[in-house]
Amino acid sequence: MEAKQTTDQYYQAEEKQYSYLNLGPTHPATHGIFQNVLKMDGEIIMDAEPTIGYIHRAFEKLAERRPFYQITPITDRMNYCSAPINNIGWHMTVEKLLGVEIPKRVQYLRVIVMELARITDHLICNAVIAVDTGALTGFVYMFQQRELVYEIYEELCGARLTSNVGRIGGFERDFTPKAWEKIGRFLKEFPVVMKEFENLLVRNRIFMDRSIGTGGITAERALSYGFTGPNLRAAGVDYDVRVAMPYSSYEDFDFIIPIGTNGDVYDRFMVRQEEMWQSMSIIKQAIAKLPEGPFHANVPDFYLPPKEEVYNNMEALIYHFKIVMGETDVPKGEVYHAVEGGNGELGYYLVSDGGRTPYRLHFRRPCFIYYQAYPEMIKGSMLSDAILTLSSMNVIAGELDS
Amino acid sequence: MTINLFYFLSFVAVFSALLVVFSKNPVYSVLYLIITFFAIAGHYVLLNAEFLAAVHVIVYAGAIMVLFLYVIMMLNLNTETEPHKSNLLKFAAAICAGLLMIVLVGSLKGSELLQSPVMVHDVGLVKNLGKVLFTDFLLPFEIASVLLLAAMVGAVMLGKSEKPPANETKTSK
Amino acid sequence: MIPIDYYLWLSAVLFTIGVMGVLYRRNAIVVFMCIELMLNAVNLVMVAFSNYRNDAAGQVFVFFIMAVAAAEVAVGLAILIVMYRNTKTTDINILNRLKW
Amino acid sequence: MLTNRSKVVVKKEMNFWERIYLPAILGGIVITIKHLFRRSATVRYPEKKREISAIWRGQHVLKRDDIGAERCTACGLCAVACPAEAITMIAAERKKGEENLYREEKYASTYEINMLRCIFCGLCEEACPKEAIFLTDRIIETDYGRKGFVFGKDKLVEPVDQRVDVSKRQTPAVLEFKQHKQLTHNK
Amino acid sequence: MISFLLYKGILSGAILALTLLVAAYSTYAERKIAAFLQDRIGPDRAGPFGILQPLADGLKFIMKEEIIPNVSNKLLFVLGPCIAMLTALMAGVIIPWGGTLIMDGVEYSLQIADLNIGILYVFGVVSIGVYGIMIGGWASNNKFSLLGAIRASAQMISYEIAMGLSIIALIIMTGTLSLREITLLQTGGVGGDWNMWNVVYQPLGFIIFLICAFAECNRTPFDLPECETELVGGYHTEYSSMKLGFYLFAEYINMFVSSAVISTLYFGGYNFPFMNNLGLDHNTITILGTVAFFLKITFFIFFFMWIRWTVPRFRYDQLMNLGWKMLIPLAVVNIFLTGLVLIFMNR
Repeated sequence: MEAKQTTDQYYQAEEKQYSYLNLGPTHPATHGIFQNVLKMDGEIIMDAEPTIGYIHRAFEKLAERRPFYQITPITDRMNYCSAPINNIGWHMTVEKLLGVEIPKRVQYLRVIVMELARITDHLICNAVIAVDTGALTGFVYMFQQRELVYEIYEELCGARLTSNVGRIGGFERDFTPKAWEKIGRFLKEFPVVMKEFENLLVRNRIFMDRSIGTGGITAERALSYGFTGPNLRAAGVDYDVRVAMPYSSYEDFDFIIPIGTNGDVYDRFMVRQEEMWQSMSIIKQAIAKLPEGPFHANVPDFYLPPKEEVYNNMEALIYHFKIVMGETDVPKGEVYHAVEGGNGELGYYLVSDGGRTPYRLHFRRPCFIYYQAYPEMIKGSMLSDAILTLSSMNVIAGELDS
Repeated sequence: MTINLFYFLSFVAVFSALLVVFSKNPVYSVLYLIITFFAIAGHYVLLNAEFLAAVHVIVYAGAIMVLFLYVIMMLNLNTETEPHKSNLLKFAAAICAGLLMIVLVGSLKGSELLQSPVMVHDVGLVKNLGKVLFTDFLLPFEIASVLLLAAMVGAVMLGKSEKPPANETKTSK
Repeated sequence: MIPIDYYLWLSAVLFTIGVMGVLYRRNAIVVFMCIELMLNAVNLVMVAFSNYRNDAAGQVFVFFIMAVAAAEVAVGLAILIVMYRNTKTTDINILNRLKW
Repeated sequence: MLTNRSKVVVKKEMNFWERIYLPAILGGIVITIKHLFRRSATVRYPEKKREISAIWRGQHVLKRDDIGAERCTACGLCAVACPAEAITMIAAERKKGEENLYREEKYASTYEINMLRCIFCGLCEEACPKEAIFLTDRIIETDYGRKGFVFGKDKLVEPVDQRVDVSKRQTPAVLEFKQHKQLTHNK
Repeated sequence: MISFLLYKGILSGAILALTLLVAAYSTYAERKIAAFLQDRIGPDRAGPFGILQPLADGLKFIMKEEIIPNVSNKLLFVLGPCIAMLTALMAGVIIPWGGTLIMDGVEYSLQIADLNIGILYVFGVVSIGVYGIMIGGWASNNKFSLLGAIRASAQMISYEIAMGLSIIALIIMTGTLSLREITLLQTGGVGGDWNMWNVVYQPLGFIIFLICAFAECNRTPFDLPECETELVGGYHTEYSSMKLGFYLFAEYINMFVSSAVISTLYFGGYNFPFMNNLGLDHNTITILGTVAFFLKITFFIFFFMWIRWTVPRFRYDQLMNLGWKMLIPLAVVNIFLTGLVLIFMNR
């Protein structure tokens, strides 16, 4: 009798030994809305159960109801830290479907915008790693620079975060002198701040102790999860879409692929840090090599005719109406186009049945893939590590749901 | 003045000691015990043992009771975890304690005749205490340090689990 | 000056309360605390006598008792944690079988 | 190794000075103290406003032409182009005697933009063939209720005496084109 | 007797008021310094340069809704911040805020109580301070709070030891526990009789003490009990209104008191260089000394904030490693070195 009671007690207590901690949906360290149910033994995490769906907005279904040009603002909202890459990636996908030839100048301008976006993305990620280790000041220094990039976006398209920059076939307008000036200013000021930020953290033992060996993942596991981008490179695999499958003339530029050794937080931090330097060098190369030419390709079926023509010319007005109504013909078929997004391979799988909207559109969102590996990466580590791992993977809530 | 202080401190000590025993929640027990310790530290001050009073507060209230509280929090004990005890046992406990009390009363009867032979009370000062400690009691002092070391090692050994390193128990002092 | 017998009575009462706690409670941690209470009652007498005779030996003894108490608590609580890990309880009645 | 362009950028060993914490911390506090004497980047908002770009996509405006007639002809292209489906309009026919109010024979009797739905993508501006709707560098005012965010014509159409200058966001070609007063569009 | 009580009462009241004032303005200073270090402006709306910000904050704390969670242990929930505040205020009693003032031939000391156990009293108070955090964190019945409380207790116990050991070397050197005597031994400093400040003789002890002071005050890099990115708010996650205010206040008072203790022990307290060579009268020197003392305290408070806005924080196990495997052995080595040097000096 007593023995039975004791065993019962034992099993009850076995359950009781672990406590469950709800990390999220709103927690200062989740940087977005997603939840983790952590099974904890004291401070040690025994298991984790990630939950997504808190900001489910049915992107893919929404996109299947919209003409191609209207899908661009939707892509903004995936990885909102580097929205221009999403936009331009989508444009390139449609151009691939249509088989449009893009002028060199447009390609170079796109490279500039995309690299700026990559810088902001990595900058946010690394600054947030700093915050999660407790050093707020570096974060503020870096965010001033992000402001400069956003001012460049503002000069290009009129918006800052959800940029909706560019159109199918090129840009909606040419870069203004003011935009060039702002880019120049950014390229001049940013390295100084980057150096400061690196001096604050990179060789600081407190930071190194916190990040080295935390949230590591081997190259094999990372590959089998489908990691791409900085997180895979941190694990030591030099896979970069810009080099592996060059798009938008990335083959013209000379840059290295930084890699880490065992994919821990420090590796990811350093890889992102180095990629920012590389991005800056790419931007400089692109500016130096920038050819003359138009700022958009010749795609009369998709690129709106100039306004003065529309106001005055019947032909142009008809085209205008046709494009806005989304009634231009597209070829049937399916394309997959991938760009190196801020966070990894951002893929667009587009199936077209020739109608005004995509028949099926799937976004390959890297964060969605990273987040699957999260429980494995934090098992057995401490709560502080878990938070650092999360921010170093740069899981953007907008990319989790589609 | 002093005698009133004595009565007050004694009342606090006894009252909270009773509450240590009778409160259901172990956390309350710990807190009442801390109050008891403060009262006893007050008594030490009354007895011209300031140094001991300070050490008492630091060691007992500052370290040992924090350790207790730490363990209770870590194990997450509360009122419900207190196992039920039959009334018979409680009754027996009260009887035993009462008997002990009677024995003590018997043995202490007549102690009021004791009077202090000296009027100077300066042994409580750090200097005097240190002299005695490091001359007459040097060997016990060293042995005590070895004991503490052994206790520390033992506690760390016990606290280390075979499972992935969980909560390390740190010794105080 | 407070007469020495007052302290004797006080510590007798505290000691008895400690003993009663040890007998009364089944939670090992509370039992531990009651033992601390008894030790303190003894300490009080020692300090009282030390002051009464103006002899430092009593206070030195209190030191040693404190050291021993600290060691005891450290080891005792470590044992308690190990015991809790295995039996998931701090009930001393589970402990009396000396195995788990 | 997939490419020959990769480079390991991580150095995880610490030397003695990095190991004892203090030099790095001292370096850090030197960096932060330098910022104590630097100009602050804050813009004191209500008194001072940040200069925002000429092509900023903010609150919409429905333009009038030179004589003050509304340019919108309720063709509905903006509503079609809107990815957020924020624009609602009801068309009406121009009566006699309203020529100085409405430029074309058809006009929007109701024109509403739900600013809570609007994502300020600027597609309506691009879609407009009549130079009628523009986004401006004004910022939407805050409000307590949802109703206040459905902007009707009272808030969207520019007042006759307070024209909103949108020439900054039009291309030079359009501005040049607008000089030709003989063209129907510019009459 | 009455005048003695009056003098002590006035002194206690003045020091209490001063402590609260300094703590209130520390919150302002923290925000301002953080802002300046980060190229921002900081609070500047309440009064000129935001000088009335502490008042506004206090008013806001009082006006806020008082929330006591239903599932919490209500008594302890309220008790926690009270203990934190109380223990924070208690340590000020022992600190010599200045020399003596002579008025009408009577000498008034600017210290509330000169206990012969001096520094031990400070330790006693500090060791009780952990209860405020532990009780508050436990009573909230929130897992984040509990984690914060557990972290706090382990951290504070561990660093108390290193702190005590670092002080022992100082006590071996000075041969007294009384803070006033320790201060008097440093009289003169540079110039005059060249009694250097203790920091010159005890640099290692000073660094250890400083690090432990950071840990005891729960300041970055040791702010694990309340680190907002991990534990939301740590032990004060569930607190609101003035109870939260008490916790925050207690932290700043602790910072003030530990700055005062550091200045007293290692930086000569109210002594300043050339103080006896200027030919000033006794009272002027005392007042100047108090000013110098407060300047030192201000510097250390600034230093606390400066560090906070620069470095990242430790992880729990690294913090324990630092405390137990680095600071305590270092402190013991320091004691040995001090002892050896003293033996050789006496020979």
